[in-house]
Amino acid sequence: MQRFLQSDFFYAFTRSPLAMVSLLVVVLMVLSAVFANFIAPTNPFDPASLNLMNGFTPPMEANMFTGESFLLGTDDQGRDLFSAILFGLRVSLFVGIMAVGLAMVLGVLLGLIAGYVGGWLDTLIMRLADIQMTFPSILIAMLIFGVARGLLPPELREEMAITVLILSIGLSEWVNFARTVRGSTMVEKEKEYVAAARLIGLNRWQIMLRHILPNVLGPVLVIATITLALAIIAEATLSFLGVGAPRTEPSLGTLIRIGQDFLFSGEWWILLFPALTLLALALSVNLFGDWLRDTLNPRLR
Amino acid sequence: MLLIILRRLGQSIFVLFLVAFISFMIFRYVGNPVDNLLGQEATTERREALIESLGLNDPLHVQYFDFVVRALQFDFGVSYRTGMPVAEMIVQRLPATIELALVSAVFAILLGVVAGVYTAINRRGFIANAILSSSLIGVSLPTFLIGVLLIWIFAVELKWLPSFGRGTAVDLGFWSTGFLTISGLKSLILPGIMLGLYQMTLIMRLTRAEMLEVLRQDYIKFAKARGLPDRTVYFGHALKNTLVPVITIAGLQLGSIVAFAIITETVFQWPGVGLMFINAVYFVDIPVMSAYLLLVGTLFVLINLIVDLLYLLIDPRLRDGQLRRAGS
Amino acid sequence: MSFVVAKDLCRTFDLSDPWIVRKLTMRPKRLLQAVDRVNFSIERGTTYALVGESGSGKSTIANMVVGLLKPSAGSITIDGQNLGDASMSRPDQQRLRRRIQMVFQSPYASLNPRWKVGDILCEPMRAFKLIEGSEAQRRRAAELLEQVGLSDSDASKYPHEFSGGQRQRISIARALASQPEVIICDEPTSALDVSVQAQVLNLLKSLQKEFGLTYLFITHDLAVVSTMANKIGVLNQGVLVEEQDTEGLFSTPREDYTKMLISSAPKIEFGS
Amino acid sequence: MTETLLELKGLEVTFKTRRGVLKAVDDLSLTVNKGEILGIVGESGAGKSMTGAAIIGLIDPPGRVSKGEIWFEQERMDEHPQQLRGKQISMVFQDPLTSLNPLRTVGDQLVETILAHMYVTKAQARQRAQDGLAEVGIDPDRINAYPHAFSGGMRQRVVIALALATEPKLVIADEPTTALDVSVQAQVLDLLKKLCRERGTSVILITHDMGVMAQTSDRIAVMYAGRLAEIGDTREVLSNPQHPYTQGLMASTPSVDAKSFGSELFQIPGAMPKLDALPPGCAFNPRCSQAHERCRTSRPPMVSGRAACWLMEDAS
Repeated sequence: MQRFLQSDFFYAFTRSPLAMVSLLVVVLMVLSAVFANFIAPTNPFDPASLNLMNGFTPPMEANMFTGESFLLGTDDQGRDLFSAILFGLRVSLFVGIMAVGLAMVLGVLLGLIAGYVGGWLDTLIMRLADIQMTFPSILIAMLIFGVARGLLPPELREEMAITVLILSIGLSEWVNFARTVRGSTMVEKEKEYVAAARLIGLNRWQIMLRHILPNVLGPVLVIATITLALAIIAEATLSFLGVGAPRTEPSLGTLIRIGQDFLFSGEWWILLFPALTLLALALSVNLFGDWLRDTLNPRLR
Repeated sequence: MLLIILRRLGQSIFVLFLVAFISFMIFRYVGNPVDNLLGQEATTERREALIESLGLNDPLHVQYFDFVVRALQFDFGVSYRTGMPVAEMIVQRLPATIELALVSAVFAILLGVVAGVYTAINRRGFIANAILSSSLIGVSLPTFLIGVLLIWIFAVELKWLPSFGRGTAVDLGFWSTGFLTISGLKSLILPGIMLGLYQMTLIMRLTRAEMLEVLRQDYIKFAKARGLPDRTVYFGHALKNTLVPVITIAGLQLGSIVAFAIITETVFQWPGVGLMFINAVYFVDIPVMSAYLLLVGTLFVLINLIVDLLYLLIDPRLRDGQLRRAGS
Repeated sequence: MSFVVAKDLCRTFDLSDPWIVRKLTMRPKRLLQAVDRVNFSIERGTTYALVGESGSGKSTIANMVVGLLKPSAGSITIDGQNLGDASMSRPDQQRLRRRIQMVFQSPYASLNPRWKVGDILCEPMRAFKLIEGSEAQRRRAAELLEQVGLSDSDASKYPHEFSGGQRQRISIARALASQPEVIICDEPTSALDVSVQAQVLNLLKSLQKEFGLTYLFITHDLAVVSTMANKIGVLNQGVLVEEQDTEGLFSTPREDYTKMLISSAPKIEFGS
Repeated sequence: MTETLLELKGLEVTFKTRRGVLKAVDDLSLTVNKGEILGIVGESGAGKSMTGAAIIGLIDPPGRVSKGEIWFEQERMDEHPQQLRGKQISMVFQDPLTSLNPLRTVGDQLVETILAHMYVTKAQARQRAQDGLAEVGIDPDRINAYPHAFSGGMRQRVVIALALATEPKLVIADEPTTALDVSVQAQVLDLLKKLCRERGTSVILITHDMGVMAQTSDRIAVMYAGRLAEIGDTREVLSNPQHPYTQGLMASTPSVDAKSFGSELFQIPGAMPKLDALPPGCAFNPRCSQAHERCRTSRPPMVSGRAACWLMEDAS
């Protein structure tokens, strides 16, 4: 810890207001998503707490029937938008983080194997990655989503939607991890400390996991951050298109989809607030990732 | 040289067969074609007859072969939802998607490369930094939000441009184009911007990064040391070397444009193949999904092939077979 | 019998295209003969130097002697044991491996940047089961650091906190940690500045005296060789063109290639 | 009578870093005469490459020339180095593999350089390019070849042809042979020397190799930790080095002969200090066996234009 506080990395962090602010926003959002139950004034998915009379209340104004007022207004069902956004944030972040985790574990492992073992395994993994690279990940995610829906019996489709969503985004984003890790593994593999480890008779897995893995994690961290932004956006996009999170468990994307229907009739807040939340989240993750990349890879500055 | 072209061609054909195989697997095993065509209440005899006529009892490789042959004849089966032949649906809708993609691709590449080079050369300039910062917002803004925003401002509030559809299209027999009417052109603007903006920021950031990387190379330093004017150094030496990797990624981005067209088409109710696909995913309309995959896959493989051949034209080291393309 | 014997050592690298491409273009295999029937032997406790320019095959030989590469043909025996003996059991292999260690060229790439120096030094002890118990291992690591002229407090630092010369010392300490009998030095000073190079060369010499080590010294620098080696082999494109003891080689070189190497080495003299 | 071509007066190059401002080159004054080869020798980090980059005006930020003057042919040039760059002063870099643009033919790069500085037609430029290649021993018919078609030594010849194409008065060669094999190194050095002698071109040869220096240069400047330690005629400096650092450097360089076997090499203890941890006084004092009180407190001046050392001052 002492070492970390004295490192150039931490120094660069304290010198970059942008990095600090973006990290702060991300941390705040994660916290409010985790503690949504305690922060949110109402539980937006408890039908008992909904009052249709409260529908379409503008933000900070009293409803003309019930006299209740809501910080960010309500939607067509009279649901408090602030609470809905908190719970939506939770779904978005959960899906994003799980998907990135899946992609990372898969990509790092395959990349290590491809880079270190080489041979036909490398060819197989990298051809697969090349082919998948040709297809934009959002399309792959949609395909996996569609196929999974086709394979699941209709009654399970709603229930499994979130799992399917995580799988489809995770499986569509592993390639970047694998390619980067393979690249750095091939560089590290040629370095002499690996030869030294071979000289004392360590086996492949010991060399890969103990010696090479710690040295390729830097870029992985950067990619994970940038991929998190991508995954959050992908989830929102899928949900916006109606092929992601179900209405029973709405994410930010679902809320935007709902809000879009009311844009033309003047209820702008139903769209605007979820959209702003999504933008703030994606932007701060991206900003932080961008700063991370520049700091860990000073050549590009 | 010929060898490399042959090798690339071989790879492309292999990938095509693989894509066809995945489409086939989806077509054959996801959902139940018999249930979908006949409904669940059909008699056993009718089922048997259909299974026989569809060739579902044949060995797998025979079925796959049939599938490929039929695909080559542009026969993708019948949509579960509309009952129309899928090929017919595609032919109807493809021109709309291609015109949209074309407009945004030109927009994205031209502006992206110019802005990328500008921000790389004037690294510390105020305008360059402003462009760079706003590009990060561009990358973080989901494309559908850009679309919704554009509709709100230009269609709902200002009422300058239409909010959906492609206006009046002129039917040329084999192709229906929106390029020939005012309303068609006006309808293209918003979706074109929405689809191109994200790609533009990506291409811009990539061009900038590559250009900076090239500018750090020894041969650029040496060119400066020889007293060549900045213009020659930047445009004579750096730009060409920058464009080599940019072409690859930009080529792949063209592929993304087709994929992201799905989102644009949904937001603007644009009558293209993307809208058709998203409906298919929603209603689990397997033949349409499988055909779309095949179509897009072929397109991507073609784009990749062209990009690689362009690479050969530009880089003399590759022409002499000295270096392989990094990472492939 | 000499301590290290290389007999008819050969190594080819296959640079050909994949099989299918070769058949299509009807081109033959492209093979690179990196090392071609090289013979040499090293007496216990002496230094043998292999000298050559880039592409001479000297590093390939070094990698074969430590067992990182397999010879295409020929054999290497250490103290009578054949290195390529396929019938050897794994514990026997480990025992043989312990006796041959290596000091590498790059002071930057040869130490894992994420590991503390102490851990780097303890790893061979653990892998070869030389010393049990972390306390004993730590004491041994401190001892090794002092032997190469560093202090025991350096064990808790990371490699990037050291200069190039100090890192080469750590690299030497790591080789010593497995208590080897043969050390292959692959251009150990070519990345160092002259004043530091002398320090490292002197250290290697004094360690040789102290532990009776046998060195195989790989270098492109004739000047370094002249101070280090008892016997010198000159390599040119994979072939051992000349072998003599050090004095003979410099006073009466027999081959034209050796003469050319000696005459083109820059010297500090003022005839011009 | 020798005529001065280039003069550095109190040159200082600084880098701003987190740990303060580092002086990569510190108060460096020296002259280069017309037609002579001046060698700058020193270990990595001594500031020798930075000196070369400062003269041609190509220091990468955050580094900059913060003090001092550079005079070329009696005119001050450090405020507008780009006016002389390429025409009067050119440069040869260390790695021939990376100093040529891989996507353009060597002829193209030659012609472009000639056209940028000389009033000639394209055809004349091309003729000159071919002549230039012939001079460095490359078949002029290979003018349309790409750099990757040449070996390392050949590429460095192309680089030399490029550097000499505009008939500059000064060539700065930064470790021009470090990346090459010994046998090729000798050829390339001889070529550079021969061509510059023929044209009366001055050369600043930057290297870490005392042997290369001894065989090529007329005068030698020894740098240590950004400062000039010793300067003088090659023969004098090498046969009778004044600064203890030069003495140590000479003694620790192994020589190519049989006599040296078995003997211990002379070694200078320690390593060159990092620029952010320079000792007070003489930068060399912690490694110097003859250092005394004064060396540890105040920085020695250049004594009789030869060496910056208190011992010399004391002796005189």
